[in-house]
Amino acid sequence: MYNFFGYFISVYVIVFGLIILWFIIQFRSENRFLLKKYDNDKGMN
Amino acid sequence: MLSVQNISKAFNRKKILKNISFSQKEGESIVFMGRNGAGKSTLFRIIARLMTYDNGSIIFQGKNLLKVKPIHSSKLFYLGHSPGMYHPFSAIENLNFLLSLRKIYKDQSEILDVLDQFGLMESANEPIGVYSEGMLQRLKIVCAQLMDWDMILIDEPFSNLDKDGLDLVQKHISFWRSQNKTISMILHNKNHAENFCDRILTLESGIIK
Amino acid sequence: MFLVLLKKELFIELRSKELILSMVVFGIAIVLAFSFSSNLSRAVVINYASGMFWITILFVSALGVHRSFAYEKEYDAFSMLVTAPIDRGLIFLAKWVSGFIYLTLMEILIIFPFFKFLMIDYPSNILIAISTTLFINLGIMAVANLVSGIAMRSNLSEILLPILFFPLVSPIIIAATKISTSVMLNDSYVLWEIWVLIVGSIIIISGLAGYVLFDYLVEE
Amino acid sequence: MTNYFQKKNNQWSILVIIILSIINILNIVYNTPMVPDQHWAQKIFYVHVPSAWIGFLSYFIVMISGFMYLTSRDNKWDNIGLAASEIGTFFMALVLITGPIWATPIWGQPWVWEPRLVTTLILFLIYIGYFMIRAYGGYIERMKRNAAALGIVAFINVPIIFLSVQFWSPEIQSHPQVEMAEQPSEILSPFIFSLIVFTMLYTVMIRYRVYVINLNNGMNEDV
Repeated sequence: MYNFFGYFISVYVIVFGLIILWFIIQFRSENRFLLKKYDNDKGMN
Repeated sequence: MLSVQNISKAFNRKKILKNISFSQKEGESIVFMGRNGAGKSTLFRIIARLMTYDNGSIIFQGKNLLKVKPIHSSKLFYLGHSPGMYHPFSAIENLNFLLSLRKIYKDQSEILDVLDQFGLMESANEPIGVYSEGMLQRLKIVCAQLMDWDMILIDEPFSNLDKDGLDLVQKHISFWRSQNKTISMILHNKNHAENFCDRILTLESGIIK
Repeated sequence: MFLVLLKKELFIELRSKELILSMVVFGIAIVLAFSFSSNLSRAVVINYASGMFWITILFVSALGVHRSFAYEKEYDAFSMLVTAPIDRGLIFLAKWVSGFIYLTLMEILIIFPFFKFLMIDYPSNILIAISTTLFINLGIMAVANLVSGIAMRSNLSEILLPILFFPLVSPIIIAATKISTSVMLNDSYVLWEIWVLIVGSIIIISGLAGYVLFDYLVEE
Repeated sequence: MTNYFQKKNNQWSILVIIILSIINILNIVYNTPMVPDQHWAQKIFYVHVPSAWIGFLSYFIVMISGFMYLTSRDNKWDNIGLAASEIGTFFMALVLITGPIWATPIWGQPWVWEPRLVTTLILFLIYIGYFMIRAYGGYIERMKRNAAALGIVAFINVPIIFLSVQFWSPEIQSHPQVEMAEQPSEILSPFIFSLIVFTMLYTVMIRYRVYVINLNNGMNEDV
């Protein structure tokens, strides 16, 4: 009954894993920019 | 003749030209001065439609150059730093090609005697790859002399010219001015600029003073 | 006006003959490489012949189109061309047709060694073979000029051109190999008629795209 | 310049997407029929085809934004083009990874010259060139114009690439679900649902990416 289950699981893990990874990368790069911007603004005034 | 309204241009997000605006009447000649990197050549290349610009508008002879087909800027001629010709071609072939590009048909004798005036006669048939910088500069002025234009943009007309080359070019420029043609040039030394133009505009880090 | 530009393109080549020589030498080198590597039986070589031929043409056209744009960069000749009061699409058309002429010239010089080295006999009806090859040349050159228009002004154009050119030209290469094999085995037209339509649609689409986009690509 | 997810409606959208995706996965696992000889491998189809659909959709958006940028010179369009091309290439990579995994159980060998897969591969290669142009295209304003032009050229070639590859390999037994219409309804409805969920996910991703790009550009501008 459960043959090819391995393929099924691996595909779903890859697809949804990478999508979550993508969100994490965006979140971190967003924070990096906000941090840098905060230093700029702080340095400015 | 030409009115430029708040042109601005940025390279790699660094603003080179910040809202440049000026206008030029028929027959008036203007010299642009400013230190290197102030954006003078960029402004000329933008007016000549060689380079795009971020915003603003350029009205030449009543037509907005951005909106209209290139055919309408046929009376505007631009001479840049580099000769803008093909190195395998000889001087005559280059001139013939550029003349036929603008649908001007001059017979060979007229081209030859203008070349003769500039002392380029003996090397007229050699490919311009072997020309020296000074000869290329003279060739550019020959090209300007042969074309029919109402307005010309010259980028440093007097660069790397020898003594009599300088007199020749100055003679021609004053000849053009007497013919009531509008000229705008980029120059670096003051006294040259004085006796060649009605107005001097200095470009300082993207703004006209 | 288009003829003036075309005359310039052809004269510039007559003057320096750089383009044709480098294309022919490069083509012959590839054919030699094929002939050395293919000491197989003639039967195998027959159905690979069209693939080998079109690979040679592919590399040579990439080299050729890069050379023809290199002329414009010397002495910034392109600036005088761009500031002239002509429609910029014409520059693309002139480049396209002159590239097509050079590629055909190069093929004429390559055909003889190609068939001799690989010991293949000529296709029976020469006329169809020639007309299809010319038709495919037109398609390859359309894509080549469009891509070099995009990659020409960037400072890494030598590397960018092949990277952009080969994926975009892959449908033509599939069509070309199919047409050439069926011409060699002289199948009936209806069998490979679809491929001629595909190459035709590529020519129309790349030509139009080039003509329209060149206005934006050419400005500095 | 707050965080993208501090705004109220963005939080709602990401929550809705997470819930819908979970429902989607449960729906696929539980109430889709077990095709006799393919068993679980057939269920990869519910993820593989939507991501291919999103890849082509985002390349279409790249073409539209390229065209708009060339005509209106407005930076907003270029940001959308960049975001769409990145996400499109991300999903195309997903398709190229899951394709062979799916092909091994069904056809026995990983890479099969199936028209859709080959079109995806060619487009993926073109977009590698696209990102090369974005990296080495000279100064930023000109690079954006070249990239927009390439975006347009890439998408108008999609039908040609697909057609030429389609006729090239007719003898290969075609994609199992190529005739979308005749699929039994209990396969079709979860597929449509998964397609909708993926498209909504895509809109959230592209809005988020555009926000980050603006942040990045905004940050450079002040420098």
